[in-house]
Amino acid sequence: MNLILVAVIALGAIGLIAAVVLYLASKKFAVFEDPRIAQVAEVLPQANCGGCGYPGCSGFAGACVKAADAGSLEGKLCPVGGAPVMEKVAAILGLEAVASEPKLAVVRCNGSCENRPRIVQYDGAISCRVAHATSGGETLCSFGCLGCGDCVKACKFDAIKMNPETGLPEVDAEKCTACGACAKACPRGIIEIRPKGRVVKGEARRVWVGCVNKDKGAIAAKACAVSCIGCGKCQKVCKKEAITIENNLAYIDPAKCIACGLCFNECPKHAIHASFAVPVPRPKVVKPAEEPAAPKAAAKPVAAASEGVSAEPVQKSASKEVPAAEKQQQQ
Amino acid sequence: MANKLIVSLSPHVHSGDSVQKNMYGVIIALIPALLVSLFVFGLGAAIVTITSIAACVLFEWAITKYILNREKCTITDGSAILTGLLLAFNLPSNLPLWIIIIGALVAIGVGKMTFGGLGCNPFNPALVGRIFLLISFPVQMTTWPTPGQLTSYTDAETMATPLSIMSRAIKDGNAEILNELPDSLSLFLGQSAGSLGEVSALALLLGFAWLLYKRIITWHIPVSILVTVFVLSGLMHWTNPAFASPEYHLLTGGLMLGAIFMATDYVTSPMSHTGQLVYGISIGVLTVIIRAFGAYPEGMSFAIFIMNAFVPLINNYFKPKRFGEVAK
Amino acid sequence: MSNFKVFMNGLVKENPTFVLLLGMCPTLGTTSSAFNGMSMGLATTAVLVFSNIIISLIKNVIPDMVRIPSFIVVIASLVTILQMVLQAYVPTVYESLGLFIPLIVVNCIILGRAEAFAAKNSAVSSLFDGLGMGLGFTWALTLLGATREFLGTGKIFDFTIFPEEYGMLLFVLAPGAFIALGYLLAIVNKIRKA
Amino acid sequence: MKKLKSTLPNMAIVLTLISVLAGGILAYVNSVTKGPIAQLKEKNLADGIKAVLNAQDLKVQDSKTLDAGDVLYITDKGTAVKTITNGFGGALTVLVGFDNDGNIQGYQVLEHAETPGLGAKAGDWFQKDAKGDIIGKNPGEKELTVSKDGGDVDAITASTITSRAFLLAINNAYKSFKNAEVAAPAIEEKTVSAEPATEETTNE
Amino acid sequence: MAYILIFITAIFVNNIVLSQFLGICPFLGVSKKVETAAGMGAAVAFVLTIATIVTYLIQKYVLEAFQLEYLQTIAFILVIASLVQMVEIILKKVSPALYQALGVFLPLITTNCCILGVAILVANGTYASYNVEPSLLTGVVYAFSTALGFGLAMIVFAGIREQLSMVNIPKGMQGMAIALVTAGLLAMAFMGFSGVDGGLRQLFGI
Amino acid sequence: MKTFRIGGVHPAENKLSAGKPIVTAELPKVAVFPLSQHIGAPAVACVAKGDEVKVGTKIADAGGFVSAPIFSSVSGKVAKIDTVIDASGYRKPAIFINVVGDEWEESIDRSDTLVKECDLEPKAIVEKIKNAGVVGMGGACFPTHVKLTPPPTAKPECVIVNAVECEPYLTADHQLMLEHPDEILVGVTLVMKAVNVNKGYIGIENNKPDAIKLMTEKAAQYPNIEVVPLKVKYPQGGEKQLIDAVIGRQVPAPPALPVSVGAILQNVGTMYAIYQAVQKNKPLFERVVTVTGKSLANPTNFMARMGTPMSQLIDACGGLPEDTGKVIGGGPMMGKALMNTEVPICKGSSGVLIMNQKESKRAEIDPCIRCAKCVSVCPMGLEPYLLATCSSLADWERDEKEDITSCIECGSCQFTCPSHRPLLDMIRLGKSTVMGIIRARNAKK
Ligand SMILES: Cc1cc2nc3c(=O)[nH]c(=O)nc-3n(C[C@H](O)[C@H](O)[C@H](O)COP(=O)(O)O)c2cc1C
Ligand SMILES: Cc1cc2nc3c(=O)[nH]c(=O)nc-3n(C[C@H](O)[C@H](O)[C@H](O)COP(=O)(O)O)c2cc1C
Ligand SMILES: Cc1cc2nc3c(=O)[nH]c(=O)nc-3n(C[C@H](O)[C@H](O)[C@H](O)COP(=O)(O)O)c2cc1C
Ligand SMILES: Cc1cc2nc3c(=O)[nH]c(=O)nc-3n(C[C@H](O)[C@H](O)[C@H](O)CO)c2cc1C
Ligand code: SF4
Ligand code: SF4
Ligand code: SF4
Ligand code: SF4
Ligand code: FES
Repeated sequence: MNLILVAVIALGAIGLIAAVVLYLASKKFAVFEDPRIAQVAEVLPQANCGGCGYPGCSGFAGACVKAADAGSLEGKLCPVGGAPVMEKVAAILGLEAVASEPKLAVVRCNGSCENRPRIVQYDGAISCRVAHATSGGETLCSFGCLGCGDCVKACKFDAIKMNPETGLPEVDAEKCTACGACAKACPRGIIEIRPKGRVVKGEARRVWVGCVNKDKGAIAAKACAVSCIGCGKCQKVCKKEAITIENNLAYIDPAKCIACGLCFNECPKHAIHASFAVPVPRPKVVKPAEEPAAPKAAAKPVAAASEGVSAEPVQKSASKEVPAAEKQQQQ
Repeated sequence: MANKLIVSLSPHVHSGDSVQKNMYGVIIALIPALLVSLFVFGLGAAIVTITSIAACVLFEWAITKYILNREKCTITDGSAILTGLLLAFNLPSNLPLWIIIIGALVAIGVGKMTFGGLGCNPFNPALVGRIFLLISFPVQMTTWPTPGQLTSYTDAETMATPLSIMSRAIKDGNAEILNELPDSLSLFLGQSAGSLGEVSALALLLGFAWLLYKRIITWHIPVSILVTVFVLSGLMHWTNPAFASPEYHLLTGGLMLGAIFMATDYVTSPMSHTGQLVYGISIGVLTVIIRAFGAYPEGMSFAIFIMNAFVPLINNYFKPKRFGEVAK
Repeated sequence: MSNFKVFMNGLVKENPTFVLLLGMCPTLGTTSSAFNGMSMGLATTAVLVFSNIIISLIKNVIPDMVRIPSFIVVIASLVTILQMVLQAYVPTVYESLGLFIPLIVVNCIILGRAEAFAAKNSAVSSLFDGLGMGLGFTWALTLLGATREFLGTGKIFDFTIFPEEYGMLLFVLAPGAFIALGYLLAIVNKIRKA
Repeated sequence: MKKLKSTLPNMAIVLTLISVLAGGILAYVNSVTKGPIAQLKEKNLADGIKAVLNAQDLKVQDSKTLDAGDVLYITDKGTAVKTITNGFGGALTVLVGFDNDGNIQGYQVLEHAETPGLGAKAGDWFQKDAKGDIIGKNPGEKELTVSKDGGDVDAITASTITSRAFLLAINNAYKSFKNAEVAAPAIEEKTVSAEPATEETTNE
Repeated sequence: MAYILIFITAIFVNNIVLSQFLGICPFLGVSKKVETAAGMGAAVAFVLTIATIVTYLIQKYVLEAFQLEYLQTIAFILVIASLVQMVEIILKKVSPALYQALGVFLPLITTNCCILGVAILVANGTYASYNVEPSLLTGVVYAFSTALGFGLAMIVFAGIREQLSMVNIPKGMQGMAIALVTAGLLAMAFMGFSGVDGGLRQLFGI
Repeated sequence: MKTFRIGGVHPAENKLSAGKPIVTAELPKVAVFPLSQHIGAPAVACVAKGDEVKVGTKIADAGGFVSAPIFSSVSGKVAKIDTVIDASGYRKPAIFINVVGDEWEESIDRSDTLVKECDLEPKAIVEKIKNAGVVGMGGACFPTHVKLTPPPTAKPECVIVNAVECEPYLTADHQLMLEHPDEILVGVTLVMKAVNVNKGYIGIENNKPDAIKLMTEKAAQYPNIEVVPLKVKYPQGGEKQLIDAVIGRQVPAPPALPVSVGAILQNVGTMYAIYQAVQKNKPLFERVVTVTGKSLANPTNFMARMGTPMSQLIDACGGLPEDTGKVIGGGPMMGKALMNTEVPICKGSSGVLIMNQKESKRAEIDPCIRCAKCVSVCPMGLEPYLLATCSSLADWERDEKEDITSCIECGSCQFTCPSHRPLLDMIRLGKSTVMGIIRARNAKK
């Protein structure tokens, strides 16, 4: 029994001392960290992608807490987790989440191998940024996609893939989180993060100009069969004044666009893309088109749109070109 | 225009050097040593070399194709052949086939392909194989056939290597034992027991000359190793005659082989000349320490292997001299 | 979550060794044979189960500031008891595990589970969590031990599969532990993904 | 029940209480297991001595610790010596039994840090009828050395260092045995058997 | 000389991480960058040395004095846990610069087995070679050298990992798998030192 | 033999057009003048569609201090101001002039007589150079008057003439020295006077013995000018390398300027242009261009008017061969492959190199084998393999730490790499990104 007593006393003493020391320590030197930061961080997806504009998820958590103290979570969005996560964050912080429209990345170039003849051959490091610094690209369009796939490499979610046939990237609407990494990676600013659009019959409807060429109409037209030539027809037909033309290039403001599809049918160069089957058949195509605007699946807007113009004269020699990204893996 | 113009940034010309040229250059440099070892160990040497090379190349091919699923096959670049050859050079000529094959699998599989193949491995693949075998099969890896048995393989008579004699002399503190050593001329020309590649210093030096001439390697690593070992073992011999004299240290064991062919492996050695000197000197010091005090009679493999681990740090702290830093 | 799910969670989805990569020292240090690995796993399981139960029972009487020290005391007591019991009744296990028995105290799994699970859940589900995690740890250690024993000596649980001369000694030594675990991890990852 | 607040008294009380409880429980378990633990050690040693002296029942008459650290267990069937040397990986502790003439009766490797598969073979290698058989030899007649060093004991394959260390241990044990024999008349009789004995028999 | 021997043995021959398997979690966890690895190494060296002294004293003057050896584990871990906190506090006050450098690592140290492991080894005297007498001083030398060995292994390993982060490791091996294989090869390299302690012992005549 | 101390390579020289006299190129039908022909702000057009111009009429004003005016090289009518694909591969604004006759501004002295004396003040000399639109002809096209206006704290000690022409194939500078040694030397004296130093060096590589001989003889007639023969090693023509080779001083890392070690460096062509501008009132509108290539029938050195399309010069050499792979503006080490042959000759066009398909194709890329060859040839003491890897991993911080901004883009590393890695491609990317980051940081401060 004696031994037990000693043990009890000794350990009790150690425990007591530890408790007192820790108490004093924690009181005197405690660094205050808002516990809410940890709570918020816990509900974040921890992808640490930086899509929110903060260094990693914990940085975002800190920013959210600060913003909540200031009264609102306006402008704070975790692109990966989206609205559900923001609701949770808001709940933790005792606020309403700011409803923010779901977005995704769209590729604003349709200069596929068919549409845009390759006039030279690029033979440098497989990197769009390098190719961009080297020349106007393999075609006469010095604004369009270079095809080396920097955007594909930048995507953490496997949402963007190179289509070997068109040589253009395609976004998988299911996977894309609208983090914007691809848009940042593209040296030519071809990728835009746009609202997914109004949902009609379970289909998100959006319309955009699939071209970024700012050259004068004639030059642009020479470079690419489906370039925007800044003719202004779409602008005229738009009832919502959603379309502006600047530097020979049309732009559809997603905030104003109602996805009616009028401009889509009007564009003589088929530079306008839509994520859905536009009801009115296309009025004038160079040759009578075998197919009306092909049914356009939301996931593959680019490929779908290119079908609509296959009647355009294209240089056959160029169509078999292997896109640069496929040529060789860099490492 | 018939052809499309090609666009790219400069430079538009190339020296014509290639990975293959370097690798096959080293293989050529190893031929004298291979001939000597065929001459000394006969059939055994041939079997070990062929098995090792074939197994290395085969494993590299199989792993690239079936495990990494890469399209491009890298076995033609010569590095697997070289690894196989150098692995063989580090083995005794009476090693059973299955051990050689395990060694090749470890060298290529663990040492190289696990890290992504050529250029990615932090450790010298041939040494990964050799040390794995040394630790795993110490019995087989430390019995050495007596030279001159041209037709025997695993049944060869064995004898002590000069290094084990030297090691025993140190452990017993008895300089007399050193009298058992062959004279340095026969060590130089190649008439002692040991692994395939280490029997003739002369053949290896010929290879060194070729490598320097072809500018495949620079002098920094080999010379700094050899000089360090010479100086250090000289000092030790001077303080205690039970340590063999420096020329023995230079001529025995894998020292030459290691210094010229294995420490210089591009992938696993430092990039700057100062870094290479630091690396070489450290290898020299470690070699002597392990030879003198360690349990393993041969310190060279371990010394290189240990320093391989330090290469990233050396690369971080010994940068090439930047232009302008020596400025006035 | 049902208790079964809690149990399976530790066994597979959040396996402490292959997924969480916790408690690496005993994982590497005691797996020179399948038997040793299993012993260590079971010893840890025992501590984990009891510590989880006790902590979930007393969680409410512990002020936050001394939460960790209290948990540690509980765990350390359990470990010490285990140590004494093993020494008295299964001395061979006690000897082969050596220093790693007292080190169970600092095994991150135990404190980690106490913090992450037991301190928030009922005693019953804590028991299942402890059991799941513990057995998850056990099978991983046994697998690693068996692999090393097999490659190193040609035996599994001392049952000879190929003659010992053909064993690769390296696998029973320190480097073999790292290498074997490295490749097992790669394989397990591959299987989990598939 | 609500969580207790982190106040000083709360913290101190809870932590002390837990510690006290833990201390109590541990002390109790200790008191329960102490007996079996000591018994086990005792039995191991006894079994060891019996094994190395190759005798089923014997009486330990005396045990003493020499300056070199060796421990002698003098029995009616001979003397068992526990000695330590430096092996390949660290200390190598050997218990070796001599009959009264100094012939080796048997040995046991008690503790070692040799490489599994190599040096670790020492436990069997030198036993009777094994390759490196030393049983029956008398280090007094000829010091035991490995054949590599000119002796007549075959070293463990690829483990000369362990073998040397082991033989050195045997030779040292023999020396201790001889020295003690000269100095020591048997004093007190103690019985070692399978029963638990008093505490101070072992001093590890 | 004995101290030198302990020093060299603890760093190279019986490296705590690579051959004793203690402190693996931080070794694998905090070794992505050389800088953090060095910070962790320094923090461990600091805490390990102090913890060894304190636990040694407790062992000798409390536990052994009252025959409470069986309370070793629990007493030590309590002491270490509070000690780490104390160190943190003191450091913050005394040397904010050092705190900045080491502070982040301190909480990680509590659950690092090499602290408790070394404390137990030193208290039990099972660390020194058989004819070097364990004492407080040798214990401290041992603890400090062990920590240096830990730091060395960490830094070298971090160097390699930094380099590996620049090459493309096959998909299946990425992450911890390649780190473990690399650690294995590093351990293999350090096996080259085996026996060096014996050789030195002979040289110093210990 | 003197040379620079760190790194360097020796590519095959291939000076096919060496010793071929300078041929005056025919006038083009339409001359095209891109508005950005130099480093710095683009020039601003000062003519409009329909304006009549003569040879030597200013058609664009300097767009700032670091900029230069542009002069018409032809007489005729401004056709349009539009865009043209220039050497950068992008469409840039340019002035198009339809050529009519060959009528020169009267102020230009068209005689061949050598004018040695000049009694202008240093400031006036610089002013004249500035107004003549002279920019560096060595490739970088840095406005010369800026170089000749060193910061007040700097102390120039010598003028070094870059007559190295270390690029393979190119012979323009070489031939210029053989044909106009006196003009060049007078140019040197003018620059020495402008920056107030009394030492001039002319660095010439050993593979041009005739030029060394001629220039040494001629230099004897001018005070304090010395010809320095140099060992052949690329990139000796690099500014920092040449200074190191000639006076043994190393210019510290950027942003330090050559003048920080007392040197003012100018290309021979620039010296010739300076002579023309100051002594002959002739603005910069023509230059020597080497058109060369192994597959070309007749490699030639031309004296060509700016704005001439390259295709015209190539036709004069026998036409573009069938299997042409690359048309390079400049030399093979530093030049840029062009998108088409219609690119006009500009102030910086020292050569046009035609390579066939086989020569043009880069070999397949292998993994870096860490052979350190790139490290040992880098004349700046950098670690190209590391810079390139960090660039491809977008680790710009590390790139900056490893001094990527010191890279002179000489291409020695990529030339040497046995794995054919696109080192310089990636380094350029890293360098420009890092420069951008640094600029943004400085702007913030
Ligand atoms: C075998 C050999 C040994 C040499 N030893 C030295 C030496 O110890 N010190 C030295 O400065 N140069 C030595 N050299 C001269 C080198 O060729 C040359 O100076 C050196 O490589 C320049 O390299 P660096 O750029 O690293 O300075 C040696 C050359 C050879 C072939
Ligand atoms: C991994 C490894 C462990 C070893 N362990 C031991 C050992 O425990 N005991 C020993 O005597 N030798 C051991 N050795 C062998 C020695 O390093 C040395 O080769 C041997 O003692 C001398 O060779 P020999 O016995 O064939 O003469 C080991 C070797 C290796 C590779
Ligand atoms: C790698 C490299 C090589 C160069 N080679 C030459 C050359 O051969 N000849 C030359 O005149 N300028 C060469 N230059 C340009 C010079 O560095 C420098 O810009 C020029 O000589 C300055 O004179 P400038 O302003 O009159 O052109 C080279 C530059 C670099 C970066
Ligand atoms: C000079 C030189 C030395 C080499 N030495 C070795 C060597 O010791 N071991 C080896 O496996 N490969 C060697 N190689 C081949 C190659 O570099 C090696 O397989 C790579 O480490 C594989 O990534 C060498 C190559 C060269 C050019
Ligand atoms: S496609 Fe672009 S925006 Fe969408 S997830 Fe990938 S990187 Fe982010
Ligand atoms: S869209 Fe993608 S592939 Fe096209 S240029 Fe931009 S980054 Fe490159
Ligand atoms: S291009 Fe840059 S990095 Fe490459 S060798 Fe030249 S200076 Fe060095
Ligand atoms: S020259 Fe090429 S292969 Fe060699 S180190 Fe440089 S990048 Fe790597
Ligand atoms: S188990 Fe040892 S440090 Fe984590």
